[in-house]
Amino acid sequence: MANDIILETESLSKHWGGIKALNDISLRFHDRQLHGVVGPNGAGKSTLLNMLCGTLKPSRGCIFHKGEQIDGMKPWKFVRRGIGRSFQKTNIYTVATCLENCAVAAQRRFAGSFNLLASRHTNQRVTEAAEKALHQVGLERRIHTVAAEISYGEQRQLELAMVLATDPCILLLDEPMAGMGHEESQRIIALLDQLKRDYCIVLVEHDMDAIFELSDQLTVLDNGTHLITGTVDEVRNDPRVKEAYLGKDDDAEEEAA
Amino acid sequence: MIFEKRTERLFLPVFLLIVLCLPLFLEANSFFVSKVTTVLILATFVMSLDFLVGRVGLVTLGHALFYGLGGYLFVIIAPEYEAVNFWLYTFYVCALAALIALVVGVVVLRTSGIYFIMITLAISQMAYYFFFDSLNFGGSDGVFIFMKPETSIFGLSFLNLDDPMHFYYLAVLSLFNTLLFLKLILRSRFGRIVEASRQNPERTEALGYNIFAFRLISYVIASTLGAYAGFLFALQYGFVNPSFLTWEMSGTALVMSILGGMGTIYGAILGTFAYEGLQYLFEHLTEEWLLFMGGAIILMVIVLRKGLAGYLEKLLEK
Amino acid sequence: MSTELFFVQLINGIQYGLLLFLIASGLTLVFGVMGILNLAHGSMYMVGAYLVWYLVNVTGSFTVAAALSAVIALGLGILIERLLIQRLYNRNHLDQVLLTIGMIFVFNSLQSILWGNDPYGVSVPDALSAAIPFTENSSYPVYRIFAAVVCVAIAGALYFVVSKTRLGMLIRAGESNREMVEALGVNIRTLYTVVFAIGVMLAAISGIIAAPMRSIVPGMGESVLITCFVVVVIGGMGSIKGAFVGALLVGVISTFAAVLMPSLSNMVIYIFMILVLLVKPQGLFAK
Amino acid sequence: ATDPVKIGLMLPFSGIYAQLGEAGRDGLKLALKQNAAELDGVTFEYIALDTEAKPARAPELASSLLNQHNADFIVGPVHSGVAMGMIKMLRGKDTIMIIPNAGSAAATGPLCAPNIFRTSFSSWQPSYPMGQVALDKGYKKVYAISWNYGMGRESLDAFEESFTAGGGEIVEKVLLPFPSTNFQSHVSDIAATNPDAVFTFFAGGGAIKFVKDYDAMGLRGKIPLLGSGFLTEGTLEAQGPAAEGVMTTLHYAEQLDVPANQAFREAFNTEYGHYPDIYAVQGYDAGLAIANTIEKLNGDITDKQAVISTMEKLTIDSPRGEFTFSKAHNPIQNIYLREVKDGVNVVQSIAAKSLEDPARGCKL
Amino acid sequence: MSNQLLEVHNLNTLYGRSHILHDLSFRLAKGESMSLMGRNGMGKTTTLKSILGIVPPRSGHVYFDGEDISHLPTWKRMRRDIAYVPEGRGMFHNLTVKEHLQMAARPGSNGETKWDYDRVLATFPRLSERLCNLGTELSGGEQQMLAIGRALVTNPRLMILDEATEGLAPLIRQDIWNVIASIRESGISSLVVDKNIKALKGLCDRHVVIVKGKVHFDGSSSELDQNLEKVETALSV
Ligand SMILES: Nc1ncnc2c1ncn2[C@@H]1O[C@H](COP(=O)(O)OP(=O)(O)OP(=O)(O)O)[C@@H](O)[C@H]1O
Ligand SMILES: Nc1ncnc2c1ncn2[C@@H]1O[C@H](COP(=O)(O)OP(=O)(O)OP(=O)(O)O)[C@@H](O)[C@H]1O
Ligand SMILES: [Mg+2]
Ligand SMILES: [Mg+2]
Repeated sequence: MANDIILETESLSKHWGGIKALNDISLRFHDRQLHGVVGPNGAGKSTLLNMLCGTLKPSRGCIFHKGEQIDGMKPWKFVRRGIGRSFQKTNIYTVATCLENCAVAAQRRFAGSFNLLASRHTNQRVTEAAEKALHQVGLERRIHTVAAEISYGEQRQLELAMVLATDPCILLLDEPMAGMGHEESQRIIALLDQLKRDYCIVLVEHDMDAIFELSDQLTVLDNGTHLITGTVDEVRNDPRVKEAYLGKDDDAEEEAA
Repeated sequence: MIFEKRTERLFLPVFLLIVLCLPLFLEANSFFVSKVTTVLILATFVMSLDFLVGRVGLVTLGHALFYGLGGYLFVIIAPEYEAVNFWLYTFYVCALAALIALVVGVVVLRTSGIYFIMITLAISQMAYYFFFDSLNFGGSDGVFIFMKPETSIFGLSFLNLDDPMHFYYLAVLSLFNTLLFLKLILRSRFGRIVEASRQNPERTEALGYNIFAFRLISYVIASTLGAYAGFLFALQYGFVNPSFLTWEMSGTALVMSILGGMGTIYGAILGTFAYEGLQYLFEHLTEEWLLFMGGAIILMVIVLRKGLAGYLEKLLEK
Repeated sequence: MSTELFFVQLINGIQYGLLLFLIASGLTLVFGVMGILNLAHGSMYMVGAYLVWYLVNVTGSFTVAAALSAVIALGLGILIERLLIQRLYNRNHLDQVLLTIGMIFVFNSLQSILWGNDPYGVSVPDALSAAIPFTENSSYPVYRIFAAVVCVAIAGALYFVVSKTRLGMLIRAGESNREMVEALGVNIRTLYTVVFAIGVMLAAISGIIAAPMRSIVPGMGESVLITCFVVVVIGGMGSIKGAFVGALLVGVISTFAAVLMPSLSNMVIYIFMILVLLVKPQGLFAK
Repeated sequence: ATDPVKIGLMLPFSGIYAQLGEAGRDGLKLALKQNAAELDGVTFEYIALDTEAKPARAPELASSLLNQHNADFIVGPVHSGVAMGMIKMLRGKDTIMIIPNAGSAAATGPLCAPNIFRTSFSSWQPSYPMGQVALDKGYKKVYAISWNYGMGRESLDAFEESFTAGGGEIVEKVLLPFPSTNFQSHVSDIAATNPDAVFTFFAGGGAIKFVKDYDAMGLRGKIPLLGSGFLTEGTLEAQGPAAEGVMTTLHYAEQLDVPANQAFREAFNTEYGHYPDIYAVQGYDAGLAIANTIEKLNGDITDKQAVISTMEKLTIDSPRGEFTFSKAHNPIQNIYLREVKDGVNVVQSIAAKSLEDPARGCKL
Repeated sequence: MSNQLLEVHNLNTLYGRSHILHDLSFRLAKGESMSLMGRNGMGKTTTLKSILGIVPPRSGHVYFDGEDISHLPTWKRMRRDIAYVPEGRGMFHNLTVKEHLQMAARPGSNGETKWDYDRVLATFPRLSERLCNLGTELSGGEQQMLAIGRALVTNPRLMILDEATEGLAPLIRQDIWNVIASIRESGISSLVVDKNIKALKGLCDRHVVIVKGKVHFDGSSSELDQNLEKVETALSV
């Protein structure tokens, strides 16, 4: 069961005018695995995620969820199928409290969003789910703080909490750790490590430590094309990847120091 | 609790008390009874706009379309020389208005922001020209409603629309019902998503909500309430004119609701009464009332950051 | 419609469109590019027309009156921005609506106090009062050709400044993120004051140019306001090119509609706008 | 009499029609002031409300004058839509309503009422005689153009009625949306149609624009321009030379050679510092109607029935010439043919003598 | 003249009622580059914004090149040759990449134009392929490059970078460090906020760690090494 293909793309492409952001990408994402996606800036990672969650329509190619073709559907239908995504650029309700942010995310699961009369505060399950998500990312101190008033890094945590609150079975995460401090990153890594036992996670990150530690499979994109997909070790030692992405070796940064 | 703010809990009972008792001090036939009735009806209209603009986030310059339609729909469907049942025709008018709002909503909600403002404006202007040019519905001069509806339910009649006092209380009732209804919606689960879609539509969609549906429902609700207010207004004087659905009418309502404190719902009452009160005052003080009115508006925008409601909250909150 | 009449009407339409662009030009700058919702734009148009009428009577020369009026309008623009608009940049757009509606009231009232409510007209300056024979029983006034040329010139200049110069980039950047522009060391306050004032001046200039062709009456500002917004929106916010094309389209369409189906002609531009927005929800030239 | 007689004014003092409202008010006040001596001590109190020409506010303002201020006479309005709102409130009430401008046919037609009078005109009156004038001048084909609203439509219909009855042909009848003033394309259309003459109803800013466009496109002097008199009322100065030769019919002309007119014009000028226009005349006549009625009743206006029957029988010595009220309370008056010469509406002839509105639909 | 470029004295900054910076002081010498570290929400960004006047401090002074700039509006401070790369990048949604660079470009106050349009494109070749795209159409990393490029073309004496390398791929991140290093060599000072201690240690002369709006550590790289434990606890836990 563990390795069921849950999401699949077939020669997915996205063009903007002359720019080929993504070209002929065919990938398979397995249930209960963390699939890392890396690549230089502008390689098309966010574009890929945007298509997987329905906000962008592919120029060409198809997307299959559990064998069913889903490209062309409205974005909100993707979410209803359990595909949740976090944004690279923080995208939250800035004037609402953190709890309310997550409550909006959680409410859909417990139905009744078209209920015009029942109070929003009476559904215990929504509140609980929202609180749980905030705990998971470590924002428990900020539950009642308005989102505009928390720092950038904390907003990144909230961003992730909101996806978790939708309780998706596929998590598409776009650089969740960017902007977070060391400590917070560690916490998220631990969280993802735990979550990947139950979910399919597609993780885009530039934090190599995290990616290498977490990924079951790793895909490298470069300039819109698919470079390689494999286990961490396969990818790490691939010369093309070193050249295009990692640089001379992993500890390049230290060397500069 | 529907009323979360202290200000609301203080202001609304006081206001209710005042409007309920006001007629005790006035002659039944006096101008002030009918004037306050008009303002109450207008406040109902402004409130529906405040909900749409301030809470749903759909800024429109075409809301008067429904204000005018409320009256015109009645003129169109009711027989000219026969007193029809008020409740039944209220239902008819509202149902028809809702239906129209649904169709209009499906079209206009494809756009957003300034484009939404303009497309709603365009549709209301078209309706304006339609009635302005139509010979059947009185054209530019408007039409009269000759017979006021009777109000019996199962043969029992306790409300006489020809009596200004009765009409006054009907207007009070309508305003407070609208207020309660809107407040209830905003507090509801539906309201949560509606507000989320205003603050960040992209995110809300990414959380799995079909924001179009939420907006459409809200649009229909606000429009129907607006039509109801317009229907009452048309009944009050028995007169309908195409100018009821001009963009100036929408604009004035917008001004009242911003003045009151956009998005606070109860601010609509403050805004409408303040605007009408000031206009009455200046008109009776000076011929150049427009100058003073403009000056007062400018002053209030500069001084009050969040409208009159915001000011009130600053005084009462905490 | 005969081909001859068709061309005559086409020219009428283009000329009307150009005039519309002229009136809308200030609005495109202030609203489309800077993102300030100035409903009192029409009032500035009115002020321009009344000023030039008044000054022509005082000075006796259209040129002098026009120049003076434009300068006064510029000053007025600076004053308005400094005293009022500037306080609202950090606030909701709707507060700008409220403020500028208040301004409409004030301007209308001042107009009636200062200049009365009679309708006025300005005669075409002598140098431009000739007419060119056109069809067998009609001719085309030189002044209208002159006005069209001014419109095209202003359109060109505006397009160049906004989309090609550094100044234009700064203005656009300010609409997107004021704080960031200031963090690049640009005095955005003064910049916006000046640009807003230029927008006001453009409105006034269009009032000045239009004065000899139209009537100067109370409420003239509001009647053009909506049409200007239609033009800007059809073209797409922030696009000068769009506003220009939008104005020409509106001009030509409403001219033909006026002849072919007069009773519908006011609705036609609204129908046209709705169609445009349904196909392109962001206007014709949206980025 | 101790209590002042209360006169409510419901006129536009701001917006497009402000000039008309002010003129009407000034005329009215002048008339009552001039006649004060004969009214043995009756004083007047004015309550002026600005209608802004907005129909939506009309019932409310009328109710204010009626119930709050208890006005004895209500003079207004200018705008037909506002008139409808007022009539709705005032019809059948005790207070007398005198319309000093709005031409709406309904006011003295289907909606006529004992307490509603009009000192101006019905939209039918100024235009109907022009049909005959056009025929007399030998015009066979006429292009008719106006705004698509009550007054515009009714004016064209009235012209058409007499013109086609006499064998003329309306080659084109154009109704433009009100208040659009984009006339250039229609002027081109007129040039292409090449009719014998053009008949129009426009007023105010639209009138100026139309006459100017007509001239600018070179049609003046080639195709005669006829119109209901409002085309050149209060607008001549702004139209300048473009208006030369325009022929119009109206119930008044500035240079009208009637003794009352000369006296009125001078008195108005001394009072207000400028000469009056048609709208001032109509307001003045409303004032005369009130003053004469009070005079006839020796200052006692408590019996409203008496007020109405007195007013009905008045002969008003107006600057436009004497006139009386018809059954429907519309003036029976002369209509003059005028032509613009050197910037003045010069009276050519009386186009129709003591013309009475047909008052279709009135059951009085 | 002192050789201090930037001096911050007793800054106190509040958002509404919440007191964020408490008597914050530090100095930065000419040509020196400094890092500002701290956990999320400790006030790093607030410090930078207070220095630039984007958020006005309640009290305290900021001296630049010996001159008190505390009362100048933001744009005048920037004209003293300060450049700012904000967190979140501050792209203009209606300007193309090319225009971003063109609009910002100006010589430094001493008339120098070391950094110009071409040099930025040479530094970030990725951008030259995207010249006609709008700022917000770029990928996250491309935006970061553009934000840095836009700061560089103002030819500053002090570069302030908030979350300098957020969202950049390892190779590019390396490039940015190199750029900062080369900036430093050419005498431009920099004040860098980033979470990558390792890189910062090698790159910066001085390091300031902020905890809850107070300076917790202030010292050179070698001092940092000695107090590594203290610093690391401040940055985690
Ligand atoms: N709306 C758009 N219009 C035009 N080009 C776009 C648009 N969005 C993205 N692109 C281009 O597509 C390419 C891929 O962008 P994408 O955001 O997917 O990159 P990425 O791999 O996520 O990079 P990063 O790691 O920097 O976030 C980029 O070069 C970008 O400039
Ligand atoms: N606009 C604001 N209103 C109220 N409080 C704010 C506001 N902006 C920031 N804060 C608060 O100020 C504190 C410091 O925020 P700041 O953004 O300076 O942190 P930071 O150190 O830059 O964090 P990060 O690494 O996450 O960007 C935080 O606790 C935050 O909640
Ligand atoms: Mg990305
Ligand atoms: Mg920060």
